[in-house]
Amino acid sequence: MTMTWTDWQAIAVPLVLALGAITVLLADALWRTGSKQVRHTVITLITGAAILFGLAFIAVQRNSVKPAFCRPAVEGPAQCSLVFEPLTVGLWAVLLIGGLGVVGLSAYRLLDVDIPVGEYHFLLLSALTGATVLAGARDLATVVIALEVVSLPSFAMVALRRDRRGSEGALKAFLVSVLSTAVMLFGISYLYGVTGSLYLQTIVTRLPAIDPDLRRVAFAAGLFVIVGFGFKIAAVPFHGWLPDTYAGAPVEVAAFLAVVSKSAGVGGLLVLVTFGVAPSGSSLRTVVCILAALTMTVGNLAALRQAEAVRLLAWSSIGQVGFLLAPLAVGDAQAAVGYLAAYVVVTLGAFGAVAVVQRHRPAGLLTDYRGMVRSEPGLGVALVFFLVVLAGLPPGLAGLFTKFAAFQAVLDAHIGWLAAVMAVNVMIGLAVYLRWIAELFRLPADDPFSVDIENPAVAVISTCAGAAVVLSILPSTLFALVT
Amino acid sequence: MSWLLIALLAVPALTAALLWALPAGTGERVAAIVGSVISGLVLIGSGVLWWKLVRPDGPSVLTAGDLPRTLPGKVHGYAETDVSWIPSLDVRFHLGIDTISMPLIALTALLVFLCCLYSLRITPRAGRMRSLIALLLVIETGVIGTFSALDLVLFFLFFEVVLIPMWLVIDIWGDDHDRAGRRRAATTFVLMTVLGSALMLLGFLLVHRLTGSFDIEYLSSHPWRSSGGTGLKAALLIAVGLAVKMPLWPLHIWLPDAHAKAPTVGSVLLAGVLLKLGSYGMIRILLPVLPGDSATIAPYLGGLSTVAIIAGSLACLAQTDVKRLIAYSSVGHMGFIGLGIATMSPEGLTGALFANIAHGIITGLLFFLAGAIKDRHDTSDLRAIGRALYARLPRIGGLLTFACLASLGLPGLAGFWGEMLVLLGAYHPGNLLPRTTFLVFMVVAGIGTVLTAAYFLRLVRNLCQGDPAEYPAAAFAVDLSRIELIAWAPLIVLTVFLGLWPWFLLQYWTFL
Amino acid sequence: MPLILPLLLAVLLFCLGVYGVLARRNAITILMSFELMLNAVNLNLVAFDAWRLDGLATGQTLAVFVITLAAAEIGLGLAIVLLLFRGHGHVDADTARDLREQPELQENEL
Amino acid sequence: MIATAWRVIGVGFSLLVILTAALLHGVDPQQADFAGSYAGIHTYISFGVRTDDLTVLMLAVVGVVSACVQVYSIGYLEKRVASYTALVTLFTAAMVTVVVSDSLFLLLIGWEVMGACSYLLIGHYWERQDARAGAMKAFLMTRLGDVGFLFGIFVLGVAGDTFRISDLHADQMSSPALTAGTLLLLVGVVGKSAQVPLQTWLPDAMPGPSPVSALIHAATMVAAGVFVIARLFDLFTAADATLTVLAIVACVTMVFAALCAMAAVEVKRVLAWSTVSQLAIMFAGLSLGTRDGRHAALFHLLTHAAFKGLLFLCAGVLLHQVGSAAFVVLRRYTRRGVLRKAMPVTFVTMTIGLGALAGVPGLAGFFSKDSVVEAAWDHARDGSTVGWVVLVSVCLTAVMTAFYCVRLWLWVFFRTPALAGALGAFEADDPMADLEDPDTSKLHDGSWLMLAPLILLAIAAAGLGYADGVHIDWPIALVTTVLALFGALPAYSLWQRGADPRPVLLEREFGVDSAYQRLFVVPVQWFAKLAVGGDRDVIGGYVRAAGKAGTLASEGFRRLQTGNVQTYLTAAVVGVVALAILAGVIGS
Repeated sequence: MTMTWTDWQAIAVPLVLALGAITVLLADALWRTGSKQVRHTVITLITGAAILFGLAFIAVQRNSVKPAFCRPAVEGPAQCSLVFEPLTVGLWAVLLIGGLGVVGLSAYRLLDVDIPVGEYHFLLLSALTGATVLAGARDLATVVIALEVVSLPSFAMVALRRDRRGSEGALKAFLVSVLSTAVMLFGISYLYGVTGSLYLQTIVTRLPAIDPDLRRVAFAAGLFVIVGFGFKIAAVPFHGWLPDTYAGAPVEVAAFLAVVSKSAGVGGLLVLVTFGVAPSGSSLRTVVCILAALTMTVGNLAALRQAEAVRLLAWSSIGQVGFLLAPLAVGDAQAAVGYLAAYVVVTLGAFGAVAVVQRHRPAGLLTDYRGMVRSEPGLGVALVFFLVVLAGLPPGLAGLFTKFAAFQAVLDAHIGWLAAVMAVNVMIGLAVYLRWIAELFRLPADDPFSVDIENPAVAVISTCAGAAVVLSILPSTLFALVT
Repeated sequence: MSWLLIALLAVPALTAALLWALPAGTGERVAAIVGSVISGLVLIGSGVLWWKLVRPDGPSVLTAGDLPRTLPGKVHGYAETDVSWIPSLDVRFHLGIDTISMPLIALTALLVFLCCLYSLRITPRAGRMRSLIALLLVIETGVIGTFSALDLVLFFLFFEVVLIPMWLVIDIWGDDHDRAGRRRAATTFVLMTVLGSALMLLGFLLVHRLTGSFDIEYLSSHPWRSSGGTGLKAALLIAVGLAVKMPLWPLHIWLPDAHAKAPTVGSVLLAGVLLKLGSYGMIRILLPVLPGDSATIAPYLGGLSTVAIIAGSLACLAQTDVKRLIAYSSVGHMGFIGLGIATMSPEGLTGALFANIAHGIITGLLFFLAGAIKDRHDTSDLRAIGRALYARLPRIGGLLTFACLASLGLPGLAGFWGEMLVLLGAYHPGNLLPRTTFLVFMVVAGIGTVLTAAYFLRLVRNLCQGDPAEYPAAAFAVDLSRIELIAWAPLIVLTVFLGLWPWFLLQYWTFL
Repeated sequence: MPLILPLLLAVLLFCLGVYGVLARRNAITILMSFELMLNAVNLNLVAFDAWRLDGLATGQTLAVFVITLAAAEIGLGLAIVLLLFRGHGHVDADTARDLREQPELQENEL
Repeated sequence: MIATAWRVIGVGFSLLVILTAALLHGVDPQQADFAGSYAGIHTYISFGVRTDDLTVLMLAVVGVVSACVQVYSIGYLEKRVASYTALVTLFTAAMVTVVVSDSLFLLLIGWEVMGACSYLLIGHYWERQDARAGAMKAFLMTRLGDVGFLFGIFVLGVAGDTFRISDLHADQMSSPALTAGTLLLLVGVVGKSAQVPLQTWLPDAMPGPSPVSALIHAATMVAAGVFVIARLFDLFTAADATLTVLAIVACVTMVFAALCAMAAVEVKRVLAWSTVSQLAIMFAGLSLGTRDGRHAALFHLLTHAAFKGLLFLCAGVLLHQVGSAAFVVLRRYTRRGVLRKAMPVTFVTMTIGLGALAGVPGLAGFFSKDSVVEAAWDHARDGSTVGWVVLVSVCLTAVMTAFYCVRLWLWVFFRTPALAGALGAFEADDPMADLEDPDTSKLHDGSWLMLAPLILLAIAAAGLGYADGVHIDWPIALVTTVLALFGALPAYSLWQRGADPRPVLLEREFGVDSAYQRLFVVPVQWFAKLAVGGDRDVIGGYVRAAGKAGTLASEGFRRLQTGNVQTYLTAAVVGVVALAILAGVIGS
C-alpha cells in the first residue's frame, strides 16, 4: 500500500502537529542559552504556528472530502482508516481552537513557574495530534491508538508540576483511563470477533446481518466500547476521577482537559456512534441516552453545592457533556459539534478568568469573586457572560441556541423523556451558575479582587468573549461547522 | 423592516450597555435621568407606533359594520421585520405588531418610564442606581421583544431575556431586612420560570415537528387543527410553560415571595408586565396555533384559573403583609385572565386582553403605593405598620383605597371591564367547550369577585382606617411627595379613563 | 481447538484483572492487573483472528498494537506511581485522598 | 377652601339635577346611544341614555333630596368635609347615571359606584369600629347581590341579543332565560335594597353620617332596586315565577323588618328597619305585576323619599346636638322634659315625618300606602293569591309601622306619666341614668342650614300625597286608618305604663346576623387559613422539597466523591453492568 497525495493531505494536520511537538521538544532541550522569557515566547510561537497551520488548512479545505488509507472492500464502499470530511473539519476546528486557546492561556507569565515549558507544549501538541487523528479515524485500531495518544500526554500534563496534588490527580485519571482502555479493547476484540473487521464502514454494514445468537455479544461489545469513551468524557457513572483531577492539575491543564481532551472524547464517540457501532434504532443509542440523562443530572446537581471555582467548573463540565451526549445519542452531528464549539469557547474563557483569579487568590473559592463586576468590570462582565452562555440564557445566545438544537435533535428522534430530563437540567444548571453570578454582583465586597491582569490573559479572555458574542449574534456559525 | 419597532427594542438595550460603560461615580447620578429620558422616548415611540397602526388610513381600519372575522389571536402584522437568522434551525428574526400586542407594548413602555421617573427621587437602600436603571431597560427590551416577536423561538428568546435581570433586581435591591429570603425568592422565581420556559420550548419544537414552521404569522393562518397526540402534548407543554409565568394555580408559588421581596420598581414591573407575558403567549400562540388541542385542555385551564381566583382571594384574606397581599391578589386576577382565555370565546379573549392592561395599570399603582408605605415604615407587615393611615398619610391612604376599589373590579374603573367580559365569555364559551362546566366556573368566579372585594376592604380597614389615637403619626412620615404624584398620576388617570371609556381599547379587539 | 476455550480463558483473565484493579491497594499491583486485562484482549484478538482467517491478520496486528500500547501505559503509569511515592511516601492508590470533596461547605450563606 | 369649592359644586350639581328634571318634564320619551364597541360579533356593549316619566320622577327625587342633604351637611359636618362632599356629589352623579341609563352596563356602573360611595360614606367616621365593620358589611353584601345582577344582565342581554334597555323585549326571549335573568337581577335588587335575606347590612350602615343615611340609605340608593324593577317592568311581568318570588321576598321582608323595628332601641336603627320594611311595601306593589301596582310602588317611593329623608335628617339633628340617637341617651333629656322644648322645629318636623310613615290620614304616607293596598285589593279580587298575600302583609305591616312610630315618638319626646321621672324601660340597663345630669344648656335646634331642609321635606311629607291627584277609596282608607290605630294604641298604653317589652328574638333581629357570621364569615376565614396553609405547606412544601432534594442530592454526590480512586472504579464497573441491564430493559 502506497501513500497517495490524498493520504498526505488527510494527515497533513496531525502530521504538522506531531512535527511541531517534536520541534518544540528539541528546541527546548537543545536551546538552553536564551532567557526563559524568550524561550517561552519562541515555543509558544512554534506551537501556535503548528495549530494555526491546522486551522488554515481546514479553512481552505473545508468543503473537500479526502478519504485516506483506503482499501477496496469485498462488499460495499472502500474501507478507509482516516477520513477528512465536513464532520472532521468541524471537530478539528473545535479541537484546534481549543488548543490554541490553551496555548494562549499558557503564555509567558501565566503558566505556573514550576512547569517545564518545553515538555508542556510538547505534550499539548502530542495530545492535539491524537485528538485530530481520533476525530478523523474510521477504524477501531486507529481509534484506540489515537485515543491513547490523546490520553497519555494529558496525564503527564496533570502531573507536570510534580507535587502531591498533581500526582494524585494524574494517578486517578490514569487508572480510570487505563481501565477504560482495557474495557474498550475488550469490547473491540469481541466486535472484531463478531464482524470480522475493524473498519467502522464494514462493521456498520455487517452488524445488522449477524447471527441472531451473536446479537447479545455485539451489543455487549458495543456497550464496552461506548463505556470506554464514557470514561474519557467522564460520563456518569465513570466520572469520579474528573473533579479530583481538575482540582489537582494546574488551571491551564484543567482547561486543556476540559476543552481539548473532552472534545476529543466527544468527537471520537460521535464518530463511533454515527458511523459505527450504534446505527439508528440500536439499543446502544438508548444506552447513550441514559448516559446523557445521568451525566447531566448528576453533574449539575453535584455542581450545585460547590464552593471552589474549579470544582464547580469541573462538575458543570460533566453536566455540559451530558447535554452534549443528547444530540450525540441521536446521531445529530451538527447539533453536537455546534454545542461542543460553544462549550469550548466559553469554557476556555471561564477557565481563563479562573486562572487569573487563582494566580492571585490560590484558594480558588467562589467568594473570591465577590463584587468583581465593580472592581474588575471587564473580567467580571466577561465571566458573567461565559457563565450565562453555559447556562444557556439570554444574552448568552450561543449557549441557548446550542441547547435549543440539542432539544430539537432529541425531540425529532422522539425521545421525549430525555427532553424532559434536559428541561429539568436547564433549571438545575441555571441554579448552579446563578450562585457564581450572584457572587460577582454582590456589593459591597470586603476585599474585592482587583489586579493588573496579564496581557495574554486579557487577550485570550477578550477573544473568547468576542467570539462568544459573535456566536451569540450569529449562532448559525456554530451549526455551519458541520454541513 | 420597521426601524421604529427595532429602535424600541434596541434603544433601551443599548442605553443599558452605555450606562454600564459609564464610570461608576458619574453613572450613579445621571442614570435615572438617562433612564427617564430614554424610556420616555420609548414611550413616545410606542405611542407613534400605535398611532401609525390605528390611524384612519392605516393598516388596521376597523369600523363597527365591517368587522374582520378573524380567528382569535390571528396575526395581522404591522411594522414587520422578517430576516432569516439561523437557517439550520429554521429560526427567523421576525418582529411585528398588531392591535393585540400594541397596547401591551405601550403599557410596558409606560410602566418602565414611570419606574425610571420614580427612581429620580426615590432610590432603594442598596443604591447602585446605574445598574438598576440599566436592568430595567434590559427588562423593557425583553418584554417589548416578547410582545412583538412573531417567531416562536424569538418569542422564547425574549421571554428568557427578562429572567436574569429580574433575578438581579430582586436579589440586589430586594427587601433589606431579609437577605436570604430575597435570594430564595429570586431564585425560586427564576428557576420555576426557566423550567416552565424549557417545557414551553419543547412544546414549540413539537409544533415545529408537526407543522414545519416556527413562524407565528404563518402558523396562525395555518393552525394545527386536529387534536390529540403530539399536538396535545405540545399544547400541554406550552400551556404549562406559560402558566408558570402567568402564574396559574398551582404554579403560582413563586409569585408572592418574588413580589413581596422585590423592590418597588421590581414589583411594579413584575406584576405590571412580566405576568402578561404568560397570558399574552396563550392568546398569541396557544389558541391560534393549536386550536383543537387548546379546546381539549381549555376546561382544565379554566378550572385551574377558577381555583386560582378562589384560592388567591382566600389567601389574601389571611395575609399580614401588604406586599404579599397585593401579590396574591395578582394570582386571583391572573386567574380571571386565564379563565377568559380558557373560554375561547371572543368575549372571554377580549376580556382577558383588557384585564391584562387593566391589571398592569392597577397593580402597578398598588405596588407603587405599597412600596411607598413600606418605605415610610421600613416594613410591609400590616401589624407593624399599624392602622389609621387615613390620619397619618391621608393622600396615600386615599389613593390606596382608590386603587383597591379599582382592583376589586368596581364598574367605572378599569378593573371591571376585563372581569365582566371574562364572565360573559364563560357564560357562552366557545363552540367546542362544555357549556355547563363553564357556567359553574362563571358562578364560582363571581363568588371570587366578592372574596376579592372582601380582602381589599379588609386591607383598607386594617391599614387605612382605625383610631388615630392608637397609632400616632410618625415624625418622618411625609405624605404624597411630588415625584410620587407625578409617577402615579398617569396610572390613576388611565384607571378612570379606561373604566369610563373602555372602547378606547375594546374597539381594536375583534374576534370571531 | 474450539474457539470457546481461549475465549473463556480471556474472560477469566479479564475478570481477574478487574478484580485486581478494584481490590488491590498497591498501585503497582493494579498496573499488573491492567496487564492481565490487556492480555485477555490480546488472547481474544488472536483467537478471533485464527477463527476468522481473513487474510489480513487484523486481529494479530491489533494485538501487536495493544502490546505496544500496554508498554507505553505501563511506562507512564510507573512514572506517575513514582511521583506518587515521592509525594506520599507510599504507593497505595486508595490513600491518596487530598483532592476529595471537602465535607463541609465553606460558604457563609446559601 | 377646597371644602367650600366642593360644597358649591355639590349643591350646584343637585340643583342642576332638579333643573334637568324640570326641563325634561313632559318631554316625549327618547333614547340616545353614545360610544360603544363590539366584544365578539353578537356582543355590542355601549353607553346610552334615555328619558321618560320614570327618569324625570327619579331625577326629581334624587335632585331634591340630595340638595337638601348637601345644604344640611354644611351645618352638620365638621371634619373631612371635602372628601365627604365630593363623595356625596359622586354618589348623586352615580344615582343620576342609574336613572338616565339606557344601557345595562352603564346602569351597572352607576349601581356599583353608588355602592362604593355608600361604603366610603358609611366609613366616614373610620375611627369607629362599628362604622368600619358596617361599611365593609354593606359593600360586601351588596356586592354579593351585584354578582347576581351582573349574571342577570348576561342572561337577559344574551337572550335579547342586546344590552340596551329600550331594546329588551320580553317576547324576544325564551321563557326560561327570561325567568332566570329576572331572578338573577332580583338578587342584585334584593342586595341593594336590603331585602331578606340580604337585609342585615342596612341597619349596620347607620354609623355613617345621618345625611348620608337620609340620602343613600333611605331616599335613593336603596330605592334603586325599586327603580330597576320599574324600569324593566315589562320583563318582570312576563316572568311570573320571578314576580311570585318577589312577592314572597317583599312580604317576608316587610313583616320581618317591621318586627325588628319594633324592638330597636336606637332612632336610626328603627328608621333603618322601617326603611327596609317600606321598601318591601314598594316591592310588594311591583310584585302585583299590574300597572296600578307599579304606579303605587313609585308613588310610595316618592313619598317615602320625602318622609324617610326627613326622619333621618331629624335624627341627624338629635345626633348632632345630643351626640347620640340611642333611646337611652335621649331619655336623659326627655325625662327632664327638655328635648322637645329645646328643639321645637325638629320635634314638629319629626312628628310630621313619623305621622307620614305611620299613615296618619292626610299625610303623604297615608295616600301612597293606601294606593298599594288598593292595588293589592284590586289584584286580589281578580283571584290572585299573590294579591291576597300582599294585601294581608301590607295591612299587618301598617299596624306594626304605626306601633313603632308611636313608640319612637313618645319615648323620645315625652316624659312617661306612669313613672314621672323615675327609671323606665330603657333606663334600667343604663348605669349613667341617675348619676349624670345632662348639660341641657347647650341643647338647641340646629342652624338654619340644617332646619331649612327639614322644613322643606316636612312640607313635602305632608303635601306630596296630593301631588298625584286625590282619589280616595273610602273603605280602604277607613280600614287602614283603623289598622294604624290598632298599632298606635298598644304603643301608647305601653308607654304610659313605662314598659317596653322587647322579645329577645326581635331584639337580636332573629339571630340572622350571627347565623350569617357562623355560616359564611367563619368558614371563609377558615378557608382563608387553609388556602394560606395549603400554599405554604403543600404547594410551597413541594417546591421547597424539590429544592431540598436538589441540595441533598448535591450533598450526596459530594459525599460519594471520597477521593478514593478505587471507589470510583468500582462505581464505574457497577455502572457498566447496570447500564447493560437498563438498556436491555428499555430496548426490549
